[in-house]
Amino acid sequence: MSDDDIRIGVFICHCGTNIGGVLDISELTEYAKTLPNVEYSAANLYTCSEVGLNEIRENIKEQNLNRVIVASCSPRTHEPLFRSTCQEAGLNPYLFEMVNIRDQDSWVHMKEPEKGTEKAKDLIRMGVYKAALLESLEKMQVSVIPSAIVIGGGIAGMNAALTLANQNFEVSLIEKDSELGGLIRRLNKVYPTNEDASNLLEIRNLVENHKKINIHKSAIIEKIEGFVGNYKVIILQNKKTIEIEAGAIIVATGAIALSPEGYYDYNGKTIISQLELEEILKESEFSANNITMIQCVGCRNEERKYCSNICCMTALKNAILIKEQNPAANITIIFRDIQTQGVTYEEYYRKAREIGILFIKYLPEKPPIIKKDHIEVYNEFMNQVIGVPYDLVVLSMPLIANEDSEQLAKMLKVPLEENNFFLEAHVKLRPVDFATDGVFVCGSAHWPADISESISQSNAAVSRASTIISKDMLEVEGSTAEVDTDLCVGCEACIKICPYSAISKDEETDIVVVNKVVCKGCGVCGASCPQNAITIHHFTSDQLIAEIVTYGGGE
Amino acid sequence: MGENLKRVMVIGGGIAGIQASLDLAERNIKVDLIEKNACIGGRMAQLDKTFPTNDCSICILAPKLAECFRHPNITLHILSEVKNLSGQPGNFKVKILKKARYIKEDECINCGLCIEKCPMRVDDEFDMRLRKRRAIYIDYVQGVPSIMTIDRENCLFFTKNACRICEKVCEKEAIDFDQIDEEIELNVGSIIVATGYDIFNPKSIETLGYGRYPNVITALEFERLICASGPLGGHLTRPSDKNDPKKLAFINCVGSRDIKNNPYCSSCCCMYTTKEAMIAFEHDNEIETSIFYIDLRAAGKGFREYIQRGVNNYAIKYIKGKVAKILEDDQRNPLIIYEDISTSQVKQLKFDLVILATTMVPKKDANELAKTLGVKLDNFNFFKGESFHPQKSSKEGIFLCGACREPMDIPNSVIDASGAAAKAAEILMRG
Amino acid sequence: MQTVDFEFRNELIKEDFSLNYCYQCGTCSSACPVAFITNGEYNPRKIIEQSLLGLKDLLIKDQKPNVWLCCTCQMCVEECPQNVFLTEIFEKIKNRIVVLGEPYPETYKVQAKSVLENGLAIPLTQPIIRRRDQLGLPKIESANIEEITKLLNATNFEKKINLMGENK
Amino acid sequence: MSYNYFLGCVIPGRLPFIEASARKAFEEIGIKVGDQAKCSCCPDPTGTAQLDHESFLALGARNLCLFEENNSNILSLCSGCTETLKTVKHILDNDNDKKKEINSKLSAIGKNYKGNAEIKHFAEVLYENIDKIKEKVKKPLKDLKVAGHPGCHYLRPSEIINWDDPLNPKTLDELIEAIGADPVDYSLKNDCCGNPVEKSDKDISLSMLENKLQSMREAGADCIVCVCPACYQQFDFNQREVNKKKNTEYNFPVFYITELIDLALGMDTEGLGLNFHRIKVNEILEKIT
Repeated sequence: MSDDDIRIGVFICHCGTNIGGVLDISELTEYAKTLPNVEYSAANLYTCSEVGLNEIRENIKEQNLNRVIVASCSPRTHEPLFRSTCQEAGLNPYLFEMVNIRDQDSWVHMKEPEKGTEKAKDLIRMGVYKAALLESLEKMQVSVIPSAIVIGGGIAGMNAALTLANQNFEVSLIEKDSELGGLIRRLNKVYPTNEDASNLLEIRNLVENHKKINIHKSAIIEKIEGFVGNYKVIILQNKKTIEIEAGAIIVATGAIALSPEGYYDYNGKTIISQLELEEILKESEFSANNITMIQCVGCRNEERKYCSNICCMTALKNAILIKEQNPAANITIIFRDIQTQGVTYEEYYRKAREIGILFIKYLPEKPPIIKKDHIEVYNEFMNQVIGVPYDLVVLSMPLIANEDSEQLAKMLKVPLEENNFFLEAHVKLRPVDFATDGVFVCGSAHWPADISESISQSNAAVSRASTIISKDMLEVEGSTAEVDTDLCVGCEACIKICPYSAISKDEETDIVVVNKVVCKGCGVCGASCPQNAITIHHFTSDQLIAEIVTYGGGE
Repeated sequence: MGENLKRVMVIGGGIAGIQASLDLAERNIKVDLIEKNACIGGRMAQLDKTFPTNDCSICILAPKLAECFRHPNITLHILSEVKNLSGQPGNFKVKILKKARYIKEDECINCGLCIEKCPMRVDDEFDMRLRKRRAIYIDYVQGVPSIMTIDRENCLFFTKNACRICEKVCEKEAIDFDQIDEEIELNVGSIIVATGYDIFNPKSIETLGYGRYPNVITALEFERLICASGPLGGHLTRPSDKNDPKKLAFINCVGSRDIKNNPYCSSCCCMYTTKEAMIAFEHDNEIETSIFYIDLRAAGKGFREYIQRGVNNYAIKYIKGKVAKILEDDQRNPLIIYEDISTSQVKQLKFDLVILATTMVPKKDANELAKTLGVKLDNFNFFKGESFHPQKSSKEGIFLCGACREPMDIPNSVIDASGAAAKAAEILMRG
Repeated sequence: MQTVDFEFRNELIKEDFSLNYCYQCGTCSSACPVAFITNGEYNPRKIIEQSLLGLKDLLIKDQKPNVWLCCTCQMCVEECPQNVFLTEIFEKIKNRIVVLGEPYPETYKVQAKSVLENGLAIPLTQPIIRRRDQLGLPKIESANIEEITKLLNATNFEKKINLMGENK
Repeated sequence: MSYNYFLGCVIPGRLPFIEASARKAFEEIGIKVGDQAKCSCCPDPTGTAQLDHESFLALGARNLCLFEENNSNILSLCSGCTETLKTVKHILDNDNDKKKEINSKLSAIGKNYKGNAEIKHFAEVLYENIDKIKEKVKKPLKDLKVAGHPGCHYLRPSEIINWDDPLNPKTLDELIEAIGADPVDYSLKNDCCGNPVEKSDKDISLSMLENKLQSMREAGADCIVCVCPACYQQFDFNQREVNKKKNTEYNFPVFYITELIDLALGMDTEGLGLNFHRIKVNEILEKIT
């Protein structure tokens, strides 16, 4: 295609005042018109609104545009929308280029709008030079295995497996323990209904007897391969290696309770953990009369900054159960903030007060001190130290990430957050998705969750997984890496660095091959190749150099 | 029994309804999305930013709106309400009342000429009545579908048989005063309720002065005031004198955790007041904020760290102590009388602007819809879900998600929505 | 250091069950005009917290904060989001202070004495009777004092209120 | 059933001119109210009640019995008495054990509480007859800016008083309007006058009063109107004390609402006993005539 045939349209977004309130949009619009190959340039109040999108579609046709640039916000959120808009107007979606003049410009240069406008000119110019070199790319089609793998046989995993199976999908449920049930097996009763935890385990029979569910107990995951629609999980079960294939994976590995050892003179007798209290209440006689619970032990501190979400309700539950059994019991909960969001839980907190549970607020800088027969605590409500007699102290320990979550995350190529809980694709709008397609998360593996939350999330993960495994074929990213077989020397640098395991070596030719379905086009292989043998489509060296050169003032 | 219909009706086009619809549509199940207003988007479209990432709300919502609008498996029923339900799970018959828009949907190109010429000024509900819109209007700039609507209650043609100026200026001849309300019948296998929530009106708590003191506003009003596309164009000023406020106070639990109003916790206020204080600070680094609270509820992922960031980087002071009384000085500055429980001192503090974190309350028509659908509400008029399967309503084949069943934030609404979609799909796979 | 006295706490709860519902939000102190004037030295929330903790010495002996400063305006009760009947709880605490023989303000005794002696908090004096005549007001037939004495003996009033005790 | 007056202690024993104005007002409006003999102290909800709840119930119940025996309802001229009598009735009517217990005490004097007599605050009855008052107004109190002080026991606890809005009262201001005067809106309208605290700390009591007065002045009030003798005393007697202690110059004339009604209904100032007010009312009288 010669230069004369390239017709670029530049659409500049005000994003309300997000951009328009800082940068001089009309100046930018006029400037864009002066750039080579730009046939059309216009500003929109919101390019992403239907009005803006229509304008793109119409001008592709009317102006016969064959490259489109939108200078606006982040491709992370908006590139798919603009690409499909181009496609609707008959343009290959990869002939679209996005320039971020908001997150990287108007937002950071709010106080220096003139410099911001100059920077936007640079960014737009770079986009225009790159756009001239863009190529049409085709998205790949891959077939999908219509089944799912659920990792973890706790309440979240069991519910996920059952819900999938009820929708006629084949499910493999992988549990490392010798039986299903997870943490619930250790619980006495469950809030907010205060029914026996065993009621919640009834689902176990349904799962174990469902003909669509394949259960692998005492199974260790050895390896995970493949990609969206075509995953392969290799497990070790009874010393046998088993390969399971599925179109999607749901991670439901749960969390564990932090050990109370070393906190507050824990002794396992007069000072125990909340989980141990559960077990006592479940299995043996309970005799203590003055019971004091301490919340947020080992969390909401420097070491572990987070709130573990479920401990307040758990403490309230056990306090209520003990008090109902023995109205003469004196129960004190020493807390920091009572976390009982919503309708039912706040009602539950009120009920705990109604039956006479005593609440004392403490400050992290003045934590309670356990003495021989009483606890000394600085009571924030009284602004002074108060003694609380006890014969049993119960420590509320947080849920923490599973030890093996790091390993699993590596195998799945998904990230963890700082506390080693799994990190979702987007906190707000993709809460059970991973950035890696076809892998989903639910329950306490994601964040400490109670039963009702775990079930809700597991239903959600099922819904998200179903959007994949209900399809026969999937489209995957077209912007991928390509190896120049003449230049590759088979050094394997790229194989080692690829975060998606998308590259392998052809044993016959001794040079590397990219699996285009797995490749995300991230580009690390290209950057690491000593031979410059790898081209990343849509981010070719020519395209990037053109951007750099024009930024530096060259032609 | 015949095969169940592979079709779901979703009631409510907020983020929950949108997510449920998209999930179902993506797996090739047909969706009828019923929206009462002229545009989908719901409450999330009204928000400026969202916690804890401080993403611009409409920016992350807009792609979903567009996706919903363009998806071949989703049929949008705008200005529509459910009037009747019969049949059984797997095969429900629903009667929908679709109100006339008085606009030819295929003709309107949202050029805005009609808005310019329309002489009627009406309180803009989307902007919390903080500015006026016209009688022909679009809910908000990015609204989907992005076409006009004529508001029958206020249009001069309908009220006084006059005007019709929009008809004259519309180059596309898209105005159609002859349109009439229609009744549509749908046939669906299962139903998802995602009707969202209303906001508690703090006027009834007289001692806080809302409605009497101009510089006492609600949190959702604040979202509009500080939003770039809101009535102030994003430059926050206070209502009484248009000065830049420097000292802000947020009062949490207004109308919630309160036996006299709503006993429940509204779930999101601790977080959104923090967010609003952060945004205010980002707009003007001289702003200092006090947030008055009972318990700081921040149990979600990254929420505690968010609060800490507020303290460290955004000049936010959290004061444990609920405010019962606000007075006003002769400069119209709100005076807050409060107890700082950490010292037990009772003080009076002057602020430039006070923001009330008003609780989420059930939709006022929840009762009517529950009756139509034959599902139960809880004591407060939220749709009642099962304890451990909260997306399941009291009636088979009807599912719940989002704040229509309990106050919740956006991620939980999205989880709920996907969860409800899974359950709604499960029904269709049977039979 | 003060220690939680569960027994005393339970006694107070038994007297007024609404005490249980308090979650220490501070609305009462924000609504209280006396707390405002005293910068929180008189502090209804704190008295409730002391009651919840059963801190008998602080409540009954030290009387810190001074529960006798409650102006009985009931603003706290009207504003309380948990329907705690603070004014009634304070009344019960004051009753307890009195019956336990701890000091309380003299003025209350003066009024109580007058009720015991006249059946009235303010007895009719001669100048007032003259003034009533002037204004054309009818004569007042007051309560029979023997009857009042009998009734107050039945409730053991005089003994309970410890008129001879030390004043606060 | 008709009403008999419950006069209480303060009005007949210290402020008889209030009683006079009330009797005149009710007569003029055409509401017949009889007299009730042998009443004792209500007793004081801020006094005896705080010392011994049982004696409070017993004395209160005895007073209620007197009206029951006469087949008459109660019209109280004092907010404190109203609260006491309503509270006693509320407790005894809702708690059978308490009722039995108190009746066993009452048996010592041959009485038995049944719960037949209803209690009304006099302003409640005036408000019920507000249209009659409006009709009878001869000299509307034009341009008189009145700071209405509803006071606490007139409104609260709302569960027992069960009358006007406890946090945003309207009835007193409407009565003020009914006689042609102008009720001013002041920020501390709903606050306590401070009277009950005088028993334990005079300084605090005066500070509370000062805050009220300041708020009234800021709102531009000419005078204060009360519906309770305790509040009346606090305003009329203690304004000077505030001035002495705090170096201020408050001089608001203080009226009982019945006095202003009498004036608006065209009664002669003679015979109302306005001369017994500590803060002189002459300027106001000039203003309204």
